[in-house]
Amino acid sequence: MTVESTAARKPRRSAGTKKSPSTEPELVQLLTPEGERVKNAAYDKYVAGITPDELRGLYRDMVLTRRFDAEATSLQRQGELGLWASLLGQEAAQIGSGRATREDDYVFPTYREHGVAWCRGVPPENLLGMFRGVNNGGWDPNSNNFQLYTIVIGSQTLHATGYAMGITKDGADSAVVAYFGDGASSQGDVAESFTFSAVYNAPVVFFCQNNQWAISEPTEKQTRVPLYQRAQGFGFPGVRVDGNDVLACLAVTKWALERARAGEGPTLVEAFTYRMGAHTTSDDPTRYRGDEERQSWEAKDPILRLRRYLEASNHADEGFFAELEAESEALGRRVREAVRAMPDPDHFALFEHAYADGHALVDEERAQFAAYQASFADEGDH
Amino acid sequence: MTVESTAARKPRRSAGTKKSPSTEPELVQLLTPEGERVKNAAYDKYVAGITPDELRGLYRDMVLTRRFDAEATSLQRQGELGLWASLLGQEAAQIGSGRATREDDYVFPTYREHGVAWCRGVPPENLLGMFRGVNNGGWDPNSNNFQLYTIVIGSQTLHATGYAMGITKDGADSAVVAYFGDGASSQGDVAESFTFSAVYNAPVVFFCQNNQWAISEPTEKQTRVPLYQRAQGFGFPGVRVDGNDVLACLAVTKWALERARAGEGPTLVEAFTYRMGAHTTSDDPTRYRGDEERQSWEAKDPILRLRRYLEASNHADEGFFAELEAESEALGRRVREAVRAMPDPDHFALFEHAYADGHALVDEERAQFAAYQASFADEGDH
Amino acid sequence: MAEKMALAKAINESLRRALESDPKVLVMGEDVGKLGGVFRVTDGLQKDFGESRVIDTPLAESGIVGTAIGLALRGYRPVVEIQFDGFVFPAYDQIVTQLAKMHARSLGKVKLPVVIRIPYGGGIGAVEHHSESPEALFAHVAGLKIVSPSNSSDAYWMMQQAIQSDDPVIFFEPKRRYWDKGEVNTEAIPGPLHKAQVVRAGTDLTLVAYGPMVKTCLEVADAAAEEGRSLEVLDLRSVSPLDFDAIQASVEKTRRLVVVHEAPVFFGSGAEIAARITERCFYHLEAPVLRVGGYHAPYPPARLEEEYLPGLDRVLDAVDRALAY
Amino acid sequence: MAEKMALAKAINESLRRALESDPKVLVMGEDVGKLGGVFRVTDGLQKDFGESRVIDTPLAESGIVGTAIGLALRGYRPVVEIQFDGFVFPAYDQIVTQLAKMHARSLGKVKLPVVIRIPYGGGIGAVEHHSESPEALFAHVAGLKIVSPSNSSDAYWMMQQAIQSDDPVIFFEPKRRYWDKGEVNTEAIPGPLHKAQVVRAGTDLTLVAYGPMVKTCLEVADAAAEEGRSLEVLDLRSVSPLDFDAIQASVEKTRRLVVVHEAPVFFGSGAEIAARITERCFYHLEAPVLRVGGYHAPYPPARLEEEYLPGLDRVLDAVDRALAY
Ligand SMILES: Cc1ncc(C[n+]2csc(CCOP(=O)(O)OP(=O)(O)O)c2C)c(N)n1
Ligand SMILES: Cc1ncc(C[n+]2csc(CCOP(=O)(O)OP(=O)(O)O)c2C)c(N)n1
Ligand SMILES: [Mg+2]
Ligand SMILES: [Mg+2]
Repeated sequence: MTVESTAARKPRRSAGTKKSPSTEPELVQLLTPEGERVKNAAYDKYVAGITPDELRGLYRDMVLTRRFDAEATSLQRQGELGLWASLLGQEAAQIGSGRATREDDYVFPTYREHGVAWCRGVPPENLLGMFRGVNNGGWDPNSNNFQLYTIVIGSQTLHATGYAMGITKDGADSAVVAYFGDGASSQGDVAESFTFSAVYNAPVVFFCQNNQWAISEPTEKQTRVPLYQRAQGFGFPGVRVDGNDVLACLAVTKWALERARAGEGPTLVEAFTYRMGAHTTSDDPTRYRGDEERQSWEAKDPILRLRRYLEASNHADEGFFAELEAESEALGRRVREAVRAMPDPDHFALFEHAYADGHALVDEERAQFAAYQASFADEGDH
Repeated sequence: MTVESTAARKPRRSAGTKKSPSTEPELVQLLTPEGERVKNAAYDKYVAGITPDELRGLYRDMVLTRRFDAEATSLQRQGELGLWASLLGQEAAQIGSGRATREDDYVFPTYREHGVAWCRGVPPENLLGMFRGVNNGGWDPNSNNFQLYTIVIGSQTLHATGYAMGITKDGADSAVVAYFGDGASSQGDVAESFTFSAVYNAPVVFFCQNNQWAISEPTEKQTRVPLYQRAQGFGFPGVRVDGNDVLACLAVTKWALERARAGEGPTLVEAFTYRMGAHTTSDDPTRYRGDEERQSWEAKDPILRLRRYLEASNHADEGFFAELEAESEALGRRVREAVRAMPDPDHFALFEHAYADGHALVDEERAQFAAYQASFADEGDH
Repeated sequence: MAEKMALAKAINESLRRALESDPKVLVMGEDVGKLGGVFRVTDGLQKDFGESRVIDTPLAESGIVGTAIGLALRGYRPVVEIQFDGFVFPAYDQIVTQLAKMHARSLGKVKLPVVIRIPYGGGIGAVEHHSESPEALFAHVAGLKIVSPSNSSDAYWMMQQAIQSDDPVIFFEPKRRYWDKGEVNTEAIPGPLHKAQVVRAGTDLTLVAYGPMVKTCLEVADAAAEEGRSLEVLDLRSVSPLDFDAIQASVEKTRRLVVVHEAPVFFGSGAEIAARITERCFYHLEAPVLRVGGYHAPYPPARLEEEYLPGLDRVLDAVDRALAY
Repeated sequence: MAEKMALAKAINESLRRALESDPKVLVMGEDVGKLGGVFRVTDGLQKDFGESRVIDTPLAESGIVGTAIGLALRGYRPVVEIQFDGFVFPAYDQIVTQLAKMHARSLGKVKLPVVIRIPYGGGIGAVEHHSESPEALFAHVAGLKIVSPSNSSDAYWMMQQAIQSDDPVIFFEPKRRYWDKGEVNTEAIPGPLHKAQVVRAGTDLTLVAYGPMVKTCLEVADAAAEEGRSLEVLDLRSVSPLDFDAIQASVEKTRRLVVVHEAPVFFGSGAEIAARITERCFYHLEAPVLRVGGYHAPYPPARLEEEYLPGLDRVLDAVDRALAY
């Protein structure tokens, strides 16, 4: 799906209220699906000084992230990747929150935070190594303060909390963002991270992308009440934000990060959004959800709404969009080429990095493996 | 400590308000520490029909439980038990909640619910086997619908939830009470039990005895806000009750059980109480807490306040108290004798019950053990 | 009633039969309902037996096993799915401390007939945590029984028996063999659950394996036969208890033993088998028991798994080494 | 600076030294603060180093290990206490899936110098879950190192080395030896952390053990000496890696090996040692490697633990059996 086609699509029904479907509670929204800027007394100030350039930047981030994601999906279809977990539909949640972070902040992602990785400056092709099967995490977490993807659900929320505890000990004013999903909210580790961060008043923002689904299970299988409310019982605030509104996500995350920096402890942000695609390329969502739901969310497309706002406010012209389209295509090409050029790891990589300081058994097995490999080479020699 | 001496003690300071110390929120109280019955619009009806006989019964339960507990403590000092976890101070929480249960309800205790065990009809001496080291749980959980003690903190809350899910599947109107401590509230398992019970609307009452301490750690090390509030974020109600007020504990637990039976799902009851003794006989609380705190709680003694009420309302006379004192002594004797008579398990018990359907390796090891044992017998023969 | 079916389908049919014949049987796990599980092993079951018996659970493995224990206490027989091998560890405490020990703790009063299904092992090109073989981490723990079928018929029957067992059973499903077809006779009378089976008779050396490696060992035996060597292949089927009698009987004949599993060699099943068989057959063995398995390293990324997993060549190499003694 | 001190006190002193010399070292766990831990191993440390460095944590083991990982990512070197062996399992997922694998996952970019202290083993007459020996459940997992001192000096020095290690180390403390006194020279230069030590030389048979069983084996050697048998006792000190070279060297001399540990025999350390040493020393061994350890049953109630634990008689019995070959 190109950006052009997204941008051209018309909203199927008006969802321009500040409320999500009737049973759902209020959420923070600064941009309606139609791209109208609505006032919000509490959060406006966090985006008050935003420049047209920055707004275009957010748009660009979302478009390029989506393009990258689409490329990865097609690379999977072509057999270049073993698997891909698409972020389609969650661009605003990720770019808004990602752009709220400061360079010295630290981010703990799940496996779907490609947009956040983008904001942190992780080269997108580096994300693909693990999905191609050449490594289990192909970047240095400390280069961009962006942890490796964590596949086992919920674990990273505790690492984030510990890291944040360390920030406090250092007397620094950095903060941490821990990403997790609606499904993850059920894991004991997530609850324990709430407890630890509250007790130690750790500077961590828990950013829950409630994309309505945990593979085939809707959020009702995880909770009876909106997830942002979970925080209260642990003694810190929770807020629900329109996860398809990049401005609102930016503002709310900035607010939460400021609280963290000011020593006010953790915050839970629930970004109410939607997983537009399959769970991963291995998944078949037609088995468990209808198309209407997806369509209703298409009307709330995060990229479309910012485009409308940029156009209506004359913050971007055709030239900008055209240039971005070209940049987008170039990114796709670059990623495609980078992935295809990614070498398979050397066989001896099996024995690398199990330990930092070495381990006698690993040495022994490496030597046996080398001898075994050599035995084939010998055969070849005859 | 005998009941006499407790009853004779005067409260050190008036704690006759409905509030616990200033920072603490409102709690449900029906009897003040001075033994005055205070009205409570919401909960009075759950004890409205209570007879003097039943009131004396509650008193008797608490006194005998305390006597049993004191006997166990001294049996430990005499070397008859390896360890004892005293419930001193928590009699009202346990008797009130325990007496609220119906025969077909099921209770999942921690390791300190001697008073609840009493209410369920578990012979008190049976509780002592594990503390003596002759077994790891000396009663049939299904005889009294009282699960074995669970030492690993929090685990039983999930068992309770699963059991309650089973009740729902059976279409029964029984309910489950899961006991746990303030420390336990931090365990991931407890949070997961909240999630499961909420999602499946399971008939379970989570009864948290907040006795202010988890070994040496005060409740502030587990949470920044009162524990009963934890429930709300999971979508069910939580309430704090005066854990030293047996009537209030009875009423609130009855209310929560009725909700459960009526298909209204789980409830969290936080019984605000105090661990008057050491964590266990192995513990030395002088290392981490001062005596003033303990003294202030002595003024709220659960037995004393019911006695005052019984006396003031002429529901019990001297004869009753004297008879109870004799019964109490007899119980102590019975328990002491039963424990001393408890035989060590047969050596072959090592190989019993690891499996229900047998296991080849266990058979093999049993046979080897028998041969090994026999080799000594042979030696003796020479 | 013999029918050819894929191993995954055999388990599906076996679960269906159990759900039909015993109203206390439940199926529970993440995505086991409408989706039918990520491998479709529970396909169609929720549709036919309803949400009360085939239960989509919250995403919390400790919660799944912990509530299954509670359901078993209430008289149910839950069959729990853990979505992938690497996701069983959040439930590890409930499994080793509660599920395994409650029967003993209660002096036999309480029975916990819980089956934990775990698709395990590698070879499917998956991302991290989706290819592990953690059976040794459960076998060390008394109170659990551990089995792993290698073919459709065993998958069907061993699942029936696991569900009927009054002990907790961890049922390791060889995920890379899910699509392999085999004959299933749904009216047969199966042998005991914890007995090994000679799946190929031979005289020169015994290969023992279970689950996914049985097929590999049969291929090894074929290849060895071409070189004039007669290998006996024993499908252990059960990891706890281990059928040492069957291994011993074979080794007394062949005098050489190679154990093959995907799990790391270090502290793996092969260690226990080697130690005990060496003790039992000390004067029979012409060569030390050799082990072929994973290395002492985290399961590698997919592009390296072929080097990590025991394949034809590595097993043959061990066979050659054993025969060279 | 040689001084006699109890094993628990040696660890306390070692922690104190680490806290003094490296501001990044932290001590954390349940009740490690004012109480000084239930065994007083952290006694006085919070008083002297403050609540920011000696941290009483919430009651949640997964949280303790998970936040320790995060602290290590931030550059700290946390030394975590798990109160008793049986309470490590709620943290098992964080240990085997995160702590053990993150270094490899990051291709070596991330180091996690976390020490997990676990008082382990039986013999103190405790209630359930307070006497287990779960080392094998960690040894099977690559990425972890596992050690267990048997005496005060090793306790002191091995803790220093464990804290300095850039790999995660599980430090199993033999709780029933906490009160045993031994010489500690705080100015010595210790040998490598993962090397075994011959603690008694002998010629007729090798006994290997670690942690609490070393003392038992020394007593066995004394008793055997009275019967004219010369046993060599090897204190392994490290369970992962295992010092096979040292065992091999001893067995090539004595030709007989008995492995002793408290943990259940089935899938225990003895299995790995027996398997590998039999392979390495096939032509040297006069007898199969024999194992003495716990039975395949949950750790029994205290009044039975003497029968369950390997004691003088049971080890001597195995020695006799090995010598009878
Ligand atoms: C501990 C664990 N259990 C199960 C899985 C399998 N799994 C992977 S993603 C997923 C659903 C996650 O849902 P959610 O947290 O909502 O995140 P989303 O995928 O929607 O971004 C599941 C069950 C896992 N990765 N880890
Ligand atoms: C998983 C686990 N970790 C640690 C312990 C050790 N331990 C036993 S009781 C206890 C404190 C429990 O406090 P709380 O839940 O408040 O119950 P209380 O003892 O006050 O009744 C601790 C840490 C344990 N039993 N299980
Ligand atoms: Mg989701
Ligand atoms: Mg407490």
